[in-house]
This record gives sequence, C-alpha cells and structure tokens, in this order.
Amino acid sequence: MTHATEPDKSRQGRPAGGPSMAGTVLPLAGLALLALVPLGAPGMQLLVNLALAKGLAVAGVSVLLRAGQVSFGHALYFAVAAYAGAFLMTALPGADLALVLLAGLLGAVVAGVCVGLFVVRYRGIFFGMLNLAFSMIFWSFLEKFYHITGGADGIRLPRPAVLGMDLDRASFELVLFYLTLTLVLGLGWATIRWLASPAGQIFQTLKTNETRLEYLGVSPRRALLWGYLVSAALCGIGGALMGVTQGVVTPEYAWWIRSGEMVFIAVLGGAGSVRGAFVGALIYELVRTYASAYAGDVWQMLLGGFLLVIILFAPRGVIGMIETLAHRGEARK
Amino acid sequence: MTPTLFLLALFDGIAYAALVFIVALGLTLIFGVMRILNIAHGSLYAIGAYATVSLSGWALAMGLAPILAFPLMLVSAVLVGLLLGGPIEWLLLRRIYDKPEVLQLLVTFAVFMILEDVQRLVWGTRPYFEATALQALGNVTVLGVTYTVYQLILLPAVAAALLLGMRFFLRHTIIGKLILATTEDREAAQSIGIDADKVFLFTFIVGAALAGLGGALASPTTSILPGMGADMIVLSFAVVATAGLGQIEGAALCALMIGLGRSFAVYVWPEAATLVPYAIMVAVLSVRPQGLFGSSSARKI
Amino acid sequence: MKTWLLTALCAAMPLTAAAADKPASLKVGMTTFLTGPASVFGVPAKNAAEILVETINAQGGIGGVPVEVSFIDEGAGAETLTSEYRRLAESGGADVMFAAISSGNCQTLAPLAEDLKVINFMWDCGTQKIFEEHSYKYVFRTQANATPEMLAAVIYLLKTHPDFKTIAVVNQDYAWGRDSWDIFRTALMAMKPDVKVVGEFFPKFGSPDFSTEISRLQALRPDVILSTNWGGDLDTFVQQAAQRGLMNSSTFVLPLAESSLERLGSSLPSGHIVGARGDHYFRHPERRDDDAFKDFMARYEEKTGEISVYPVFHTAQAFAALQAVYEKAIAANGGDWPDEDQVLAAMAGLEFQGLGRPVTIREDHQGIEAQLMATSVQTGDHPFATLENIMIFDGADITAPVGEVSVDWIGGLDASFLDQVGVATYAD
Amino acid sequence: MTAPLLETRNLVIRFGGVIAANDVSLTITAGRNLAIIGPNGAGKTTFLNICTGWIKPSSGQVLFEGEDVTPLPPRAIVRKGVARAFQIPQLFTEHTALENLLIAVAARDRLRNPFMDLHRIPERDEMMHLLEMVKCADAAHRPVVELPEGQRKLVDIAVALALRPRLLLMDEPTSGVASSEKHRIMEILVEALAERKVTSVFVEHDMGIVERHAEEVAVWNAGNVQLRGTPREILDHPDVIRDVIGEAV
Repeated sequence: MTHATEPDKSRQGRPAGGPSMAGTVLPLAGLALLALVPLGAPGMQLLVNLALAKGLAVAGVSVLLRAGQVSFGHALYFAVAAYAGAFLMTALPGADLALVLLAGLLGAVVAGVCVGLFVVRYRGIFFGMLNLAFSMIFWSFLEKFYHITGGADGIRLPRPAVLGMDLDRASFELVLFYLTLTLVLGLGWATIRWLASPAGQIFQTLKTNETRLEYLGVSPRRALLWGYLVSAALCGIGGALMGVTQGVVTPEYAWWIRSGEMVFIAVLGGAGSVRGAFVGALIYELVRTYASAYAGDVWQMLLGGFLLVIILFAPRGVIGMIETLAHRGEARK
Repeated sequence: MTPTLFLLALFDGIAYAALVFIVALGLTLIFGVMRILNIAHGSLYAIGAYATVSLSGWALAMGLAPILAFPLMLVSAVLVGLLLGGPIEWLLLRRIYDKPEVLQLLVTFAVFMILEDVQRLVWGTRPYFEATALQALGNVTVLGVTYTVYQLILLPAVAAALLLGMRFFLRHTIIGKLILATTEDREAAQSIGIDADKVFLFTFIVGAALAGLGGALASPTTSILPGMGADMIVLSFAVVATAGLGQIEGAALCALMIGLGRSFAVYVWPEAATLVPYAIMVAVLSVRPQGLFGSSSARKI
Repeated sequence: MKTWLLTALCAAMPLTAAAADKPASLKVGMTTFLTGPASVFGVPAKNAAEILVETINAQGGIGGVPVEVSFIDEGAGAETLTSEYRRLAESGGADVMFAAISSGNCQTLAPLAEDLKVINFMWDCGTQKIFEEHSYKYVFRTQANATPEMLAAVIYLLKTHPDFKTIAVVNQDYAWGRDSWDIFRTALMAMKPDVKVVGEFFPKFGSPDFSTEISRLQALRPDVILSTNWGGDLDTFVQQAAQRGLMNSSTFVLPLAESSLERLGSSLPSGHIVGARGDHYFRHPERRDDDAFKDFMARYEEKTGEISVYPVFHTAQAFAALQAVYEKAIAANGGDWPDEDQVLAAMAGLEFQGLGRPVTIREDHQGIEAQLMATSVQTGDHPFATLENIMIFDGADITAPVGEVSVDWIGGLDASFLDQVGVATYAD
Repeated sequence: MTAPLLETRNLVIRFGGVIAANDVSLTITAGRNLAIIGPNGAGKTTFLNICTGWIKPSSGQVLFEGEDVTPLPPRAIVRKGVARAFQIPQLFTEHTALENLLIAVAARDRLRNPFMDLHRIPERDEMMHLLEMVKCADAAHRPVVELPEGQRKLVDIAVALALRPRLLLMDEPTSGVASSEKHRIMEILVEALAERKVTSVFVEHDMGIVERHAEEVAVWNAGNVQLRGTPREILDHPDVIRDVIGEAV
C-alpha cells in the first residue's frame, strides 16, 4: 500500500496554522449545531450519538490511513472496549460511566500493544489481512465461547452511574450525548494536533519512505506502533461509547464487515482526515437509518453507490469537497 | 481420536477445502495480476449459487433430468463472469488503477454492498434449498458413515481439475503466459507490448467466473441465504494472504490446511472451529511474512 | 463545572402527560424476522398479524378503536433492532410492543421496554430466564416458556421410547439453544438417569451447512438426536440429515418441527417426535371443527398459500391477549379508554383464547399454555408429514411454580412425574 | 592515536555466486574527503550499504570510531553520527522540502511533545538556511514529489546534513544536476562540510568533480580497493585510465 491518500493540501504554505475556514471555523460550527440536537430534534439524539461514537473509531482508522496503512480488523478494538465495559458492569454493577470508558480504553490499548507488536512488522495487504485475522479470532471467541462471552446474543451493558448518581434513562442519555460531543471535540483536536506534531509527522512518513526514516535513526516499526496505539485507543473509546449507548454488546462489534465499514466511512469522509471521519460517520448513519425508512431495504446499495461517486470523482472525500469550497470562498474574500 | 474419527475429519476437511479453494482460486488470480483484493468476490460467489438454484429450479419445473444441473452450474458461472465480472472491471476498476490501493479495495467493497442488496431484491430474503444435483449422484458409505458422492468425490475432483487446469493454462498457453508476465511485473509487461487492459479484463472475468462456479458448486450442499457471501469470502482472504499473493499452488495448499484444520477442530474442540483458519493464517505469516509461497521484494535504494 | 452541567440538563427534561381520552388508533409495534434464515418463521407471523388486525378492525376494532400494526425486522441484528424498537416506542409510534422471536432479542428488549415504560408482550421467545432472573412491570409473555415445552418433549419421548440408551443434541448456539438443552438434559437425567449423552453440538445461529456435525453423528450412532432448531436452520439440518440417511439410524426429537412440516415435505419420514411449542396444529384435534378456527385457517391459506404454523398461533394469542386486556380494562374503567396503568392492572390473571386452548397470565407475568407433542407420519393425503399419536399436556402441571428456578425444580422431579401430568391423547 | 572514523576489516560480501567485496579493509580518517571511483556495478553502492548496516556482510567487520557496528541496524549506526545521501533520493515525497528537514531534526532530537506543531520547532530558520545553502530555498514549501531530480538530490543531501553527522556518505551527489551547476554545488557542499567539520565519502563517476573536490581517491574494482592516493596520483595511474577512465571517456 504505497500512497493511500492525496497530500493534504490544506497544510501547504501555511505553517503558522491560522484559523482557516475549513480547518477550525466550520468544524466548530458543526459541533455547535450538533449540540443543539437534543433540544431541537430529540428524535435524532440517539442517531447522532451513535454516529459520533462510530466517528471516533473511524478517526482511529483514518490516523492509520495517514501512514498509508489500511487495517481491516480495527473492529477488534471497538469490540474489546465494548466487552471490557460490559464485563466491568457485570462484575461491579454500580460502576461509574467514567470507569466503564476507562476500562474500555485500557482494554483497547492493551489489545493494541499485544496485536500491534506483531502486525507492525507487516505492510500493505498483509497488514490489512493480519488485522482482519486477529479481529476474526476475537469474533470467533465472542461468538462461540458462550459460557464466558454470552455467545451470539452478547451481553447486556446496564446503565452505569454518572458521578455516583443513578440517572433515569432520559437524563442519562442526555449526559452521554454531551459527553460524546466533548470527547469528539477533545480527542479530535488532540489527534489533529498530534498528527501535526513531530511524532505525528514522523508516523506519517511511513507512507512515503521508510528507508529514509530508518536513516534518520528512527525504527519504522516503533513509529508505526505509536500511531497504531493512537488508532486503537480511538477505536476503543468509540466502542465503549457505542456499547454504553446501545446497552448491549454483541459479537457483531468485531465482525469484519464493521472493520470494512470503518474504512468505508473514513474514505467517504476524506481518507486520513480526522474531521472527515465524523462527517462520514454522520452521513453513513443518516443514510442507513432514513434510507431504509423511505427507500426500502436498499441503504447498502445507496451507500455503495455514494462511495463509488466519491472515489471516482472526489477522492479527497466529503471533507475534501468542503475544503475546496471553503478555499474558493476564502480566495474570493 | 479414534482412527475412524480421524478419517472422518479428513474427509470432511477435504470436502470443505475443495470448496474454499475453488472460491480462493479466483480471488488469488485477480490479486496476482491486478494487486486488488476483490471484496465483491463474496457477492459473485453468492450470486453464482442463487443463479444455479434459479436455473436448475426452472429446468426441473420444465421436467428436465436432474443431471442437467451440472452444465447449468457452468452456465451460471460464465454468466456471473461475463455479466458481472466484465462490467465491474471495465466500467469501474479500469478507471482507478492509478489511484491508491485503499481506494481500489474500497471500490470492490462498495460493489460488494451494492450486489448484496441486488441479491436481496432479485431473490428475496428467504433461504433456497436445491439439492437435486447432489441427490442425483447418490451416497457412498465409508467406515459406517454415509457421505454424498457429490461432497466426498465430485468437489475434490473439480478442485484438483481446476488446480491442474489453471497451472497448465498459465504455464503453457499464450494468454496464460501474458497473465503470468503481468503478475510478475506490470510495467515490464506493458513495456514489451502486452496490452495490460485486455489481460486485466480477461483475468477479472475468469476470476469472477470462478467465484460464480464456487457458488454454483456450493449451492446443493448448503441453504442459500443473504450473508453467505460475507462468511465465505473472509475465509478466502485468509487463504489468499496465507498462500502469498497470486500463488495458485499456494492457495490450494492453504485451502487444504484451513479445511483440515477447521474440520479436525470440530472433532477435537468444537468451540474453536471458526477460530482455526485465522489462527493458521497468523501462524504462517509469523514464520513467512510474505505468505507461504510469496517472495519478498527488496526495496531498491 | 460537572455539577452545573447536570442540574441544567435535568431541568430541561420534558414531562410526559398520561393520555386518557380515546386515541385515533391502538398502535402495535411487532418485531419479527423478515430477513435471514429465520424469515421462513417470521414472515408467516407477519401475515397472520395482518389478517388478525383486519378481522379485529372489521368488528369495529378494540373498544371502538382500530388497531394498527408496524413491523421491525429482527434479522437486521441486535443493534438496529434496539434503535428501531426505541424509535417506535419513544415517538408514540406504538402503544404496545410485541417483541420478540429470538430469545437473545427478548433478553435485550425486555429491560429496554421496562426503561421506556412501554407494555411489551413476549409473543414467541422461549427462554425461561427472563422472568426467573428479574421481575418486570411492563413485560408479559402471552405463551409458555422453555420449561413446559422441553418437559412435554421429555415426557412424550419417555412414554413412546421408554428404553433408549444414548442421546446427542444439535442446538443453535445462542440463548434458546443453550437454555432449552439445559432444561431438557436436567429433566431427562431426573426421570431417566441411566441415559448417556454422547454428543453436544452448537453450530452457529443461521448456519447454512451441518455436514461436519452429521458425519460426527453418523459415527456416534446415538439412539435419539434432539434439536431445538427452528426456521431455516431446522429445514437445512433435517434436509441434510435425510440426504445422508441419518433419519433412518436415529429417532429425532424436534420440539419445534411443527413450524417446518410443510417446507420439509418428504424429507421428514414417519416415526420422529414433533413438537409445536404449545398446543398449535393446523388440524388441532380439539379445535379443528370450531368455526372461527376453520375461518382463520382458510383465510391464512388463501393469503399465503401455506398452512398455519406455530408462530401464527403465537401471534393469534398475542392479539387475543391485547383484545382481552383492553376490553377488561375498559369495562373496569366504566367504558372509558384506559391509561397504561389501568391496562397493566387488567393484565393480572388475564385469560384469553387464541387458536388453541385458553391461556392464563400468572402473577409473575408468565403465560400458562398447554403443550402438544406427536409423532410424524407420511399419510399421503398431504405432500408433507402430518401428526399422529397426538398428546396434549396441561400447561399448569409442567410449568415451574412461581418464584422457582426451572432447572432446580426439574432437578427435583423423578420418573413418577410421568403419570402425574394431565394429558389428552388423540389418534391423529 | 584516536581510532579511524570508519574502518572495514576483511569485508566479504557474497550474493549467491557473485562476490561483491573480497576481503576489503579500508580506513577513513576524519577531515579528509574521500572519493570512491570504479566501473559500474563494481559494488560501490553495496559497500555503502554494508557500512551503514542496510545489508550484512558474509564475513568481516565494520567499525565506527573503533566500535564494531556490523550487527547494528542502520538507525543505530546513524545515531552514532553517520548520515547518508542516496543515489536514488530517499525523501518523504508528500511532505515539503522544508518539512523533510524539520522531520530529520525531530528524529535527531527525539522531539516527543505531541501538541507542538512541526513548523514551530526552534531549528526552523536554521533549516531554511540549509535549504538556501543548497540552492533549494524556492522549493521549501513545495511537496518534494513536484521537484526536479537535481533538486531532489540536493534536498536529500540537506536532510542528511540536518542530522549534524560526523561522517557523511554520498552516492553520486551531483548526478542529475545541470553540468554548469555541478562544480558550484560541490564547492558549496565541500565548504559547508568543512565548516561543520563533517568528513565525507562520496561515490563519483565525474572525474572533473573528483579532481577538483576530493582530497583522497580510492579505486574500487573487482570487489576490492585496488589503489588509493591523491586525485593527481590516481587519475594519471595507467590501470585507472584503462579500467575506469577508459570506460568513462
């Protein structure tokens, strides 16, 4: 997998990173709009919450795309975190929401280290397929070891307490919504800053020239491992949030189609773009929910067609289109 | 693990491996030449099965002999190759060969999602079961266990024939050599005048037809229902990656390893049966990073 | 900052008002399998629901209010199911929910219904754990659970094949498959301790291919093979077993096979034990001469071209319960439309009759339903197997008493229990 | 007596039947720029690969400042003070020329702060100066993939220099640069190397460059160093004229 994404033109010639339209203003406006959803369109709250949780996981996959590596098994960390949360809740019924998310994150990072140490030795199709293999191994474990994992029906993730308070469903989901939004803002910003930082830039050189990186005194494998753990953590938090929002975790979380879906959404939103991950996830969930309501059970066909159009005509994804429009707007100003 | 159980696991493993190989063969061929892991291969497999069930159902309704189901399988395989394989390569993949590999992969994933819905729209969601071809061949009893001749003898025979046929085709026919050349080094092949576009189109059609044939041959042994493509294709990924890219013989050996591994697991530790193929893949790749038969291409500096 | 955020959010919570006046329509949200292998099971239930709603509305609806039913596909997976269920229950799209077919989905949706404070009839799922591990205010089961169904199967097996030695099981790998086997095995060991279990297989739900399991079973040669598979999985398993002659060497106990009789056609030979999860049979010996029964059977066959199967009977029971509870609540409310709490109150001790014998709801919200077991026979007057040597067991005798855990209660039984159960026997 | 900057002892490199290096012992002392000349395919680049640990010798040792570095991977040898510019420029094609240099600094200093923008590291101006020095200032903000071959070679050398090495190994530094520019660039390079006290070893085909800019010349032929001396001695040596220059003229 040599060059996986187009060079990110928005970084060109603007070293100081001033508040450009597409870079900062639009995303913040978008998040502010989403913050109004529970008041303006409560029906959409659950959908947006799920989309943003999935967006975090897609951001993780997008980070790997920045290094030219495509993982077809990142649903592994999504599922590990969700199940870690579920096991914690069965072990400590009154556990707090923060603890559940932490357990999920910890589970994902530990799994990330164990699998990461192995897969960072591979590149391209082998990297993609080995990740797939590990996620399928975990899926089989979840699906078949009924007495441990609850098998195909999964495990319930009862509502955790929030700061010691046992909230009823409605207020809990409101708190969860705004927590997800805060995490999206915080982690999104942190990921973008990390990608622009020296360590993040070194990670991205894996896409173009590992030999030169080796000759700069850096181990490409260790550089990939750092990026791999960042992506596993993001997927973990996404998975834990999804598990808590859904209230049930199933082996479906680790199925390979979900990993493929994440890569699908990453490219739809804009391969390698953190902002694109959330935009892609929102579009994906909206089409999935409302297409099936109006256009019968063909939401998969619609999304497949939409992605084909994106790949053939706008390879920098939806965020790429927004940025071109924004730049054109700025140029005219 | 008494000797009889050992033999039973062996027979089941071979029957299953034959099917996995036939599907993985098409995938390996396409990947070898075009460096694309065709995720839509799973849908082509499923549509091959659906097409066979419809064709043989229609033929039986017309009162034709059940033995006719076999040629119909070839017909549906060819149909899948031409009607689906051709347009996918010609209309879609041809326009993205210069694009990054992740986008090529995702085009096939998008096609997979589209075709999954096409199956649902055309054939509905209810399961089909059409086993006349299988019943036509009758049973054989080995060590007290009755097997269908279809699964125990026909499938492995077809798989072996395809392996030898493909080897002969690739090594001893002109088109075969062109495909091998393009697999080896596309730029070099083009520089000596090989029309890569034609080779790609031909390879994709053959690959798609093999997927269709896999589905057609599988249709009597299983009930045909939505999602069967996704289950089978993820196994073929394991076979292709374990074997090494574009390695026909490798795919055969790995399909056998994975088939036997899975069926022995059912006898020894049933819970781990679905786990075994991927554990084998990880084990093989940890020892040989480019796959069993893959060759590592050192980077020129 | 955290505490400020919390108080502000709670204040913004909208208050729900109880609607007491007569609504435009009584909306029912029903989950069933419209896709995947189980669709052969879920689609008949959908067709039955549509016929029943037509019939009810033709008689002026329930208490003068027409009934509307909307469906959610359980085949879309647990995630989509929960989001759709929640969307329907929250957006006022449903006053009463019928969920679900799969035991796994019931375990997921029951707590959700309690959370959403929406009345939920578990119209088909069988796992007994739901009411034994938790108590619910809004969730009821309008049919029996795995305990009477498996006990009836064991009793019928012991009455018809008293001296078999070995048994193997091939159940689907999810809640139903696992729970039903636990109960069956416990009952069998309690009443016939000398039986030996020679093989336990749990292929995945929706598995298209059982060839490896069948090879193993042929090597093991058990006298009896139990399978609580249903829908597409049962069809595939029986057809593949028949192809390889397994049906000739072992007696099959298929407690849910009544729903597959027509689809199995000639694949199901005579002499195998068939159950129907309740007293459901399109030629029900006690009800086949009843006019309402005959009318429904005719209309169902006319609409679908198929005979009625037990999911259809369970759907009829759910709608009968719906009609009975609202009419009871309206009567108790002086003719006015009842609010949710009044309907809940009316559920206590409710008695209603679908297409089988009457069903009563116990105080632990579990339905008491008679169980029909029989033996398959290829008589030739139908292109598929029909039933003979039919036994209908009284539901109350074979359901675990309120508050007892089924597996413990069954563990305490012994061979003498066989004669303590009320049973009606019919030739065919 | 301090150990030589780089020393190879009895190096043997065998690929299947081909002997790329046959018992090569070569020492490079600090401060004297050495040019390696020899016919094409004689194994000069392979020699650089061995010295930097990219491939392992069949037998023999490579020592850097007296320390045996034979088993080490390139990254460990680089950390000891060696840098390399390549025959085929090895750059991060999707980053700009300036970013390539900034990344080199980040790697050298192990910059870990996850929230500091790469463009804001203190050495930014120094790197701009380095680009100006190799006449690539205009390309500072253009992705390397868009630069012509010659400029890419120079940026490649600048990246190596950014590591502040003590020994710089270059593989045909001015190939691809317009011949009118070659000498001027070499002068700038040699001056910059001297100013930074960096010893350089460069494989070279252009005898004009060797003559004017190399302080010492080694002749690599048939897998071994046959001759070594000042440019004048080597370029007039009959064997060299026959085997090396004869080919070159």
